[in-house]
Formats: sequence, structure tokens, C-alpha cells
Amino acid sequence: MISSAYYHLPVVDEFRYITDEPINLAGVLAKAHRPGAGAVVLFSGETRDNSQGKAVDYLEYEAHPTMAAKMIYNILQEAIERWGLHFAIAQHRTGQVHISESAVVVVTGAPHRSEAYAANRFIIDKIKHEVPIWKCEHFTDGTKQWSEGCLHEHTAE
Amino acid sequence: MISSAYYHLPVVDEFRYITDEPINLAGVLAKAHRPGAGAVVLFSGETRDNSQGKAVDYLEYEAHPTMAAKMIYNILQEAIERWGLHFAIAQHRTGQVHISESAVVVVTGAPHRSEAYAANRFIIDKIKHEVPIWKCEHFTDGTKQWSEGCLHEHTAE
Amino acid sequence: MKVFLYAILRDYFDHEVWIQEPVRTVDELKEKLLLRNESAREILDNCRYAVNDEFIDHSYIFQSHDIVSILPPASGG
Amino acid sequence: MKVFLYAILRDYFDHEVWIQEPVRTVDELKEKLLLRNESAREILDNCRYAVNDEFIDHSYIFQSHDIVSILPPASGG
Repeated sequence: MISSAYYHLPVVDEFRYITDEPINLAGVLAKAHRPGAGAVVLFSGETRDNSQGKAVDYLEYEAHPTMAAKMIYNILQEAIERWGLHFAIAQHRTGQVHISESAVVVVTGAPHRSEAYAANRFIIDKIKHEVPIWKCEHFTDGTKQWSEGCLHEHTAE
Repeated sequence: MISSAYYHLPVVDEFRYITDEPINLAGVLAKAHRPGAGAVVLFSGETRDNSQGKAVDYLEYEAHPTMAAKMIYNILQEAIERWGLHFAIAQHRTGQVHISESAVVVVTGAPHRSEAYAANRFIIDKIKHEVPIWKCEHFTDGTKQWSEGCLHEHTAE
Repeated sequence: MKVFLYAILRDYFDHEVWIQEPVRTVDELKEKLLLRNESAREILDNCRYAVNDEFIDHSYIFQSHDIVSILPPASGG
Repeated sequence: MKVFLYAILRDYFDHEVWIQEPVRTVDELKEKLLLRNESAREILDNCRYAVNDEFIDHSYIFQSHDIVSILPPASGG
């Protein structure tokens, strides 16, 4: 998209929704300010050093990139309309993500904070449960475990 | 505090709780990663260009700095214990804060996202309602308005 | 017909599978795949299916040039 | 006794006020301040009071070296 349109379209798509490069949290946050948005909420989902009682080496994410990107765009649009956001940004990384690196970032901006929090949570929940992106945990003992998915699962993570 | 103690104390106090300098969001976020914290939530409260139907020029914040700093520390401690956070950071700016600049930042890190969101919201609500920091809105028409405070008020902002 | 399989399904099949024989429905496609590796039955039952990046349901009739994606339950983030 | 006043109270008083006469309680302190500017009554009624950075209630008896802070309802952020 051309950069002058950026201020009219609250879905910020100058960041690719699916990327195999490290997520630049500071760069994303730097774009997350608007004169009317008094509340900005950023969520970063990062690789934990442990899972299921085992030490994690790294996570590996795989996506259906074209479907995932389209679905993330639609989720952002839905959140913008529902909560009157001034902008929404989301980016999910694929490939190996090491401890404390960000695998997914969501940023929302609204006039007031209730909407910014609620929309942010809505977006990340929906990305995790519906978008075709899969997580494989690689443990330090050399074993791996594909995440079982969220068909009937309501997880806090 | 000495910097080696930093990893033992989840209240990150290398940032002053009350500061009259611009808040460095990227710098704060850069410190907000721990191996066990799979969920990081950042809230930034920023000056809106409008309030009460009037165009805002800037906000001015005044604090009782010693009491405010102590109370913010205690709020962070309470949130850490209640939600099992791996860290919590908060910083509030005083003086003039212009449109889209951050007046207050709160960052929380927890193993899972429910706790990181809930604790973040708890901290900012408590800072806004209880800590001796006051907001004066300066409008473009030259008028000003001290915020009326939250004694009996439950505002969404 | 070209079929792409993702994530845990790649432990059972190649990422890209070519189905030579004509198949009309999702159920027929599943049977063809199970002939190659029948231990994938439970996973295939829980997957979503898409054609040309749009989800399809079990009533969908494949066209010869469809590109099919088989998507295990998602859990990114 | 040294008294610091904050935020909107500075539209009514100086930031720092010196009370020469001895005052024992919050209510007596308020009366002394209202002698200087009685239009601040409603605001002073809604304030919190602190001594040496700790909140006090109306039963507190001031000591001569106390440093008092009068804090309007807070609404930062």
C-alpha cells in the first residue's frame, strides 16, 4: 500500500502478518501512536524456557502463509469495527523462535483503555485458535511435540 | 539497586517511577523479557488530541513524587504476588506531555497471557485512581481544566 | 490433484502430495491418504480442509485443478 | 508547620504554605487555610492528607515538625 494511505486505514499492514524474520517489537511499537488514541496496548507472545514440565530448547512455527495472512487481516478488521480502534497491528513469526524471542505481537490503539485491552485480547485469542499457524515444541532432551491445537481446547496461554 | 540484583527482584526499578523526561517506550520494552515469561503486555497512556469535545493542546501532570513512587512500587509488588508475574514495570511522566506522547507506561510479564493482561490492567487502574498524580488538560482555546479525580468516579479512560 | 499438508501431518506424509486418481470429496481424499498411511486417521478427522485458500466443507466437490490444503487444528502464538 | 498543596489547590494557595499558629488536627488545619481562601472548602473536604509521606486520618494529632501534604483526588494517566 502507499504510505499516504496509512493514516486512513487503521489496519497497519506495512508489517507483514506472517514473517520468518525476528519480530522488531520496538519498530512495531514506534508505529503505534495516533493523535486520537489515548490508550495503546501491546502483547508479545514469547518462547518460554519450559513447557509441560520439560526444558524447552526452541519453538518452531509453521503457517499456511497466504491463508494465515488473510485471516489475520480479517481479525484485525473485525476488532477495529467492534471496538472502534484507531489502529491494529499483528505479526506472527514462523520458523525457529528461541527463548524470550517474540513469536507474535499484537498492538491496538483506542481512545480509552478498556477498548484497547479487550480488542488486543480478542485478536490474540482468535489468532491462536483459528489462524492456520502451528507450534512445535523442541525440548532440550531432543524430543519434539506438535501442539495439539484448539479444536476443543480453551487454554490460558 | 545494584544491577546484578535485577534478576532477583521482579519489580524492575532501574526506571524511575516518576520522571519529568519523555518516556522511552522502546527502552522499557527492551528490558521486559524473561526466560519464563511467555506473555508480555505493555500499556501506554498517551495524550489524546481531544477531550470533553474540545481540542487539546497538551496535558500537564503533577505528582507528589516521593509518595507516588512508593505507592507505584507497592502496587507493582501487589500485582506480582497476586498474578505470579515474572516482572512488572511502571513509569509515569510529569510536566507537559504533548499529543501522542506517553504519559504512563505499564509492562507486565507472566508465564501465560491471562495473568499478564489482568495484572497490567490492575496496575494502571490503581495508579490512575489512587496514586497522587494529577492531570491538567490545556486546551487549544487557552483554557485549562484540572481533572476532577476518582473519588467517586469510575471512568473507562 | 495437488494436496499440501501442514505441521504434524508432515510426520505422516510429505508436505506436498500428488493424488493421481480422481477424488470427488473430502472423504474420498482422506481414504486415498489413509491408503498411504493409515495411522493418520484420527488427525485427518480433526483437520480443516481448504481449496485455493478458502475453507471447504464435506459437501464440496473437487475440481481437477484445485489446490487442496489440509490444516490440523491451529495453535499458534 | 509546613504544608504542601498540590494540583488544583495551587489555584487557591501557594504550593508551600507556612502555618505559624499551632494546629492539632486536619479539621483545624482546614479552618486555618479557609481563613486565607474560603472558596477552597469543597476541594479541601475531598482531599487526602499525609504527614511525612504517610496518609493520616482525622484523628491524627500533628507534631510540630510534621511536613503535611494535602492531596486532591488523584487521576493520573
